Amino acid sequence: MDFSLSDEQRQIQEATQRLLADRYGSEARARYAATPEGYGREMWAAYAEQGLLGVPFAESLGGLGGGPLEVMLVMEAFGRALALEPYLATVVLGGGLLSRAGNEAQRALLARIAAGVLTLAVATLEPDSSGAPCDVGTRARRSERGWVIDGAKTLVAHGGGADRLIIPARVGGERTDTDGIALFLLDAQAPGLSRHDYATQDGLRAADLVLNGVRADDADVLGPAGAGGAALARVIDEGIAALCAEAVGAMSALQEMTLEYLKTRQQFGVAIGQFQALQHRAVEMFVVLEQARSMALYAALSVSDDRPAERRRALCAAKAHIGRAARHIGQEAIQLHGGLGMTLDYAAGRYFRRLTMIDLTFGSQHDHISELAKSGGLEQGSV
Amino acid sequence: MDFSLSDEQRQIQEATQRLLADRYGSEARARYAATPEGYGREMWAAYAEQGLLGVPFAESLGGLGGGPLEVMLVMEAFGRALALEPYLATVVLGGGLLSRAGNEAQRALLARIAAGVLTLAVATLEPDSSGAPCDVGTRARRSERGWVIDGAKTLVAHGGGADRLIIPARVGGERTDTDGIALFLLDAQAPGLSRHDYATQDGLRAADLVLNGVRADDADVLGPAGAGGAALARVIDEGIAALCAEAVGAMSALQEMTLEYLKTRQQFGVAIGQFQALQHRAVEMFVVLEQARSMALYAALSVSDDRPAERRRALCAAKAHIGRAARHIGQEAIQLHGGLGMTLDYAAGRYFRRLTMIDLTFGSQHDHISELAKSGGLEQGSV
Amino acid sequence: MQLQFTPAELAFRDQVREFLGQALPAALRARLTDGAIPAREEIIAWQRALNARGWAVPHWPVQWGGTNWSAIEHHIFQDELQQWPAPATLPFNVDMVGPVIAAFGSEAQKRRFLPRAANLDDWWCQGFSEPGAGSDLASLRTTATRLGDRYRVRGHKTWTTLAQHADWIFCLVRTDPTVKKQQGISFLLIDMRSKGITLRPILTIDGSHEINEVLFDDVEVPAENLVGEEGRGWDYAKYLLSRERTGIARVGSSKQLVRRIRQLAASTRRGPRVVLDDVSFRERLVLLETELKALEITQLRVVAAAQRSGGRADPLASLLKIRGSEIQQGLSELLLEVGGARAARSAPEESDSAMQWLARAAPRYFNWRKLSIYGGSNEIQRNIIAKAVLGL
Amino acid sequence: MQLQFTPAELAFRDQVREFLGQALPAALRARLTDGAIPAREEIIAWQRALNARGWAVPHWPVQWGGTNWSAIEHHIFQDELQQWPAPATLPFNVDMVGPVIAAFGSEAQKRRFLPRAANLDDWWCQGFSEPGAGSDLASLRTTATRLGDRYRVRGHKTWTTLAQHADWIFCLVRTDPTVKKQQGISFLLIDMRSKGITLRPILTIDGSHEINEVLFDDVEVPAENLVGEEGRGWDYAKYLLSRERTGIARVGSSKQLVRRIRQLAASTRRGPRVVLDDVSFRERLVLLETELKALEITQLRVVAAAQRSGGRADPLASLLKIRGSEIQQGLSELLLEVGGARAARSAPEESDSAMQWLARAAPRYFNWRKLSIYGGSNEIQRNIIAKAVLGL
Repeated sequence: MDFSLSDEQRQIQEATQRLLADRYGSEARARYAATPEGYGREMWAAYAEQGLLGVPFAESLGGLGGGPLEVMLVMEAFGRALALEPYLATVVLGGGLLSRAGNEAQRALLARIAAGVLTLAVATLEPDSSGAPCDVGTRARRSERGWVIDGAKTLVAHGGGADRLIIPARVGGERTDTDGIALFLLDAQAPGLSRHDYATQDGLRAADLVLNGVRADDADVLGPAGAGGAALARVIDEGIAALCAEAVGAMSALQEMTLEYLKTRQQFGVAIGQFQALQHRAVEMFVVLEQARSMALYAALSVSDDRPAERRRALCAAKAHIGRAARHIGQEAIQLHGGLGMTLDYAAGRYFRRLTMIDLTFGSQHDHISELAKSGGLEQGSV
Repeated sequence: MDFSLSDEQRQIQEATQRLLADRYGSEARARYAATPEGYGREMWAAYAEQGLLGVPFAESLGGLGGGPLEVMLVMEAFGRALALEPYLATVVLGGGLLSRAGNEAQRALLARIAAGVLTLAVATLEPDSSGAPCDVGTRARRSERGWVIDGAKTLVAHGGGADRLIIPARVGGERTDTDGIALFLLDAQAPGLSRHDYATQDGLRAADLVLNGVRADDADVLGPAGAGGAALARVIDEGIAALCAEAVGAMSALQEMTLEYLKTRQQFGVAIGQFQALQHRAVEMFVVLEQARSMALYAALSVSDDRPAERRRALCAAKAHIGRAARHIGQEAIQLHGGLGMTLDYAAGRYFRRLTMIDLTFGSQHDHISELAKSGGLEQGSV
Repeated sequence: MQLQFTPAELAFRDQVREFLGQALPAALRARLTDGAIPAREEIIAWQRALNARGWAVPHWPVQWGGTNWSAIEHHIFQDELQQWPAPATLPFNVDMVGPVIAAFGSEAQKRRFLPRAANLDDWWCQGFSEPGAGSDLASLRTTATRLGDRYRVRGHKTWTTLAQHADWIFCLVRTDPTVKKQQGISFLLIDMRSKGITLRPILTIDGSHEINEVLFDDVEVPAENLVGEEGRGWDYAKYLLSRERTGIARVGSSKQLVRRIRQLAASTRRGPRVVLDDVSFRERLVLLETELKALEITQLRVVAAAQRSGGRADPLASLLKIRGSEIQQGLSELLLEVGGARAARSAPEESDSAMQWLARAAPRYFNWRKLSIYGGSNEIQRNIIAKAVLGL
Repeated sequence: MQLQFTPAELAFRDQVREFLGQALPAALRARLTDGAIPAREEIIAWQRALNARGWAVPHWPVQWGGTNWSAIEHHIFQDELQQWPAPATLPFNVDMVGPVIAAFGSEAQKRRFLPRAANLDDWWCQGFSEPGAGSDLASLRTTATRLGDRYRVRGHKTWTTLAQHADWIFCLVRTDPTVKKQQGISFLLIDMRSKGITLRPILTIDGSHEINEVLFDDVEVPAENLVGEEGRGWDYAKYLLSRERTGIARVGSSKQLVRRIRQLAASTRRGPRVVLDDVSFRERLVLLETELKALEITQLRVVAAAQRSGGRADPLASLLKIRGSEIQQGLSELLLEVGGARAARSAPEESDSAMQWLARAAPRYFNWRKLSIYGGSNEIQRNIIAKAVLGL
């Protein structure tokens, strides 16, 4: 057991932190957010240059050969900076599906992701779906020349600007079955595919998709048609681990900002951090943060578990815990900042909004507690 | 709408408070607790003398003609003093069943209760029952000369010392049906009835009962056999309202004791009540107490509602709320007292233990939240 | 002791409901139900409708439009408006400056300002908070220097709610810099069109424009706009703040929101089920309901005590503020949970009005964090209870 | 970075388990599982069994019985003992007085006391707290006056855990009344059979006898029983308190209790169903489990950091104490809930051992309130973090 970083891990962490510290001030961020794609194109190029876009890909495919821990380090730094770029969508989810389910030709695309010339988005949610990874209602049926896809997707992160889209569609089985899901890799300009792009409540970009008789070839399917559910579930778990790390980065920044405010803001003639009631609340924020940090580690270290049920239980526990922590730290940060915390121009609110949305993504704290309770909890051995 | 007490209500309140203040110091209480019946016989006589044992009974039957509000005033004073006497068992539950379900001859017993010469206990719980009022598994079957009762009851408050016992038994219907319950008024010495008496975790007395072919006449049944469920459910709701009031009394005493401790206990050279973190926790205790006081009022004012479903929803809400408040105030009182709060000789622990047991009686906070959630909540109107 | 309303009180309640049904546009009611913020014109129209009915300023002196209602009637009126829901009357006019002018203003001020305030011909805003003096009003630094028949005002107010709509602002200003803290503060009425006033919007974290900074750069104010005596502004402010608490628990609003959440949760699909099928969601909702029911009774106790005491400020008002804000915030979280991941979708252009609640769920959750901050933060309320009630 | 144990660590864990299976009586294990408190003889027998295996005092210097384990091995050992569950080794001997004597005692003291402490030939107790000086040790008033080769001790210690079993007590005493606060305090070893010592039991709210008052009425103590230097007792106490935190989170115990609660909830009927069928109960249990899992990782982080830093005190230890006690208290509430109304039944005479857990559920809940009070209350721990970690 060892919690220290390897030299290579430290390099990835420092490269990401340095890039973001240098080039992600709040003005720069506002400029990136205002672009049509909603993020910094030049940042994306810089990540590519540093090798960050290939962190989890095999070295033979142009990547760094890293795993969930390396992704954790990148995402934590992203969370600290509230970075807008589609790392989760393109590298973690899109790249993850190409890696796990793609054939050789499809996996060759990873090099283009790593080079920063291809962005992906994965459509994990539908207007009426439960949020369970394999709750897919979009249907693909066989036609003489391949497949025809009909359905709708919603809140596809960066779905408006991505070059290609990965669309899970059902080719068999009942609505929530793991079996019967095909993963289609489609060009964003495919006929019959319409996209409605918008900013989400945290200022990131997402899109609603409508697929109306979209045609696809067999070559557009990742892996055997109908066998995509397991990869999808696994990659969503990897997405959860990445989100947990992002949340920890954002919570760290917010906690530090709040502590600084307590030390500098004067009221009734003293720094408000002198008031013991506020001190104890600052301590609770710190305890919650450190516990969340542990849980993000647990998520990163558990997501490699090849046993789907064990892996899922660990990720449920982590996501539930992090969502709760994010809620607590977000609310307390705003409260302890008083009026200032309520203002749009001050950074605390941006962290608060992003943390709120992280809680709601891939299942909220309540969804995951409910799922974990149904699956019997973490401690299952007999006495 | 009016929250002020009538003159008669004030008299009842003052009479109870005065009696208890004069004669219920902690030494006296310890002496009462150590008697075989576990309470103060002379206190019981004094209550009778003051008319308190007839508070809710009709004046024509030797009572004061009061209602749930008057019972609330008595029980709140009992809670403050941690009084041990079987007021709930004899007057509220036993007397309540005689009043609501008894025939004229049976109701005549109320005068004996009011005079302090008859004590009752009502067996509301069975070893495997769910805690729902009508979950009754004890069976009574017809014999040539009346009824034969077989079954077991547990945690019958004051069941060991009571002169007579009221035993709900099933004469028809399924296990949790309201219909099919007969209420038997039995002599505590009835052949075939065995009692095992013990102190409960809060120092009060209860008993387990085993009924092994106990014989009863038709004249021993309160009301028509099989029709006792509604009265039982109603009287348990009245018991809940009474317990809510007792809890408020106990919480008031505990909150005052804690506040006093904060003002007098010195640490690091000042009274610990000067520490803002403790101040804010004392404020939360106060807020919880005042909210609980409101809820006990709500319980007392709702228990007269003749619509069973509405009444039950209100009582569920009240019991859940009070149980939660009792847990909070109990725990905080011990914590804020530090080591002293952990000692058996100090009164705080006695209040804490009694409050814990009140939460568990007639359904815990969780049981009632669950029941209220199933029944659709309090606010059910359309927008 | 009885909790039921009397027949007369019930009849009054029905009167209020009847009026609401007639006077408030159904479309506005539906939008408010979904969390929309009423427009300036809608607030004005509604207050004028109330004023025409004689109900805009019920707790003012009868001479100036008051109704002489009992405390219970005031409570019923507030509760019905909140439950409907209807827009609130403008608190700056109705609960703040009006009562202060009525109590401490000159006859000329009363005649000039009160009828216009009641009819919302003048929109008032409140100039108390300053940068660096949020909950610590006594340390304020805006100065008003007397120059003959005028004051010259310099300073910087902030968190000024809806100042962008305002015609007038009532301010606490320091008229005597030589005495310290609460002394030397006066209560001044300032025309927002005066030369030297600059308004800067402050957007809140939900992106809405509710609050502002107001800068005073040598603004000249006629001395006749001083309320009461110089140096007694702090007393008037305390009087105002002690009256501001009426209805602050917003129990009626929360009751309405509980019903709305239950309705939405019963119709919002989450895969094969609806949100309300989730046991844990239902239990969290009823847990808040029991707290709300307790708060409703607590509020009635305060109202009844006020009835008996003739309206003196009750330290329990701080309790109402604390629990009221916590309950509202808790409900805004439950509403967000009904929306779930889909609440991330911002949709200002959304034409489907049936989904407005969803587009408003996250902004409302964000915005309502203010409820425990503004108007004396919950920490300040706890300090007040610790001192005034518990004697710590 | 990796969270998995190495093969060597796993082999060590299996060794510990094998030993537990052989050395600890199954009946005692079952009773501990149900919350029973082990008897004096059982604690002694168990510590001697561990000592015979060389595992009674693993973190002492090797010369005095230490094992030279890695921090991870220490952690595995503690965790396995707690999960089994086995009785803890006596903390006063193993974690407190032993390390202090080993670090600061004379060679004669080491030879005289350490082997007997390791083998529990001497049972030690701790004389720090005094009436009026609970968490505020610096204000203590027990005095030790030097008279030639002896000290005369007068004073009053309290909250002295298990002093009724003790042969010796280690005390903080004031040897120099002229200097103030932390200075002038010394660390003294006192034979409990000395003339002038009176023991008074203090029963705790669950009715059990764990703590005591110890009164010193001119007790004569040989000067050779002074540890280290006069006036440096405060430093030794801090050294001791910083080491006391090992395993304080009691993660292993809580994991065992989670499993036990799940098992009991699955078999305890509540009408037609079992307790575990209740969704809300299950969710509250897994919520605590996720907090416990986080705490386990946090503890491992602290352990790993200690491994690297060579065992310096970590301010995160206060975090472990806070969350560890909260989780244990939360679990004791869930266990009480499994019992429900039937947990009110006190049954010391209960012969049915299968129901011992039920009879112990309420007393355990009552007793465990101490976890956030003793050993530096959680409020004190928060003060420590505020100061030492956050710099407030």
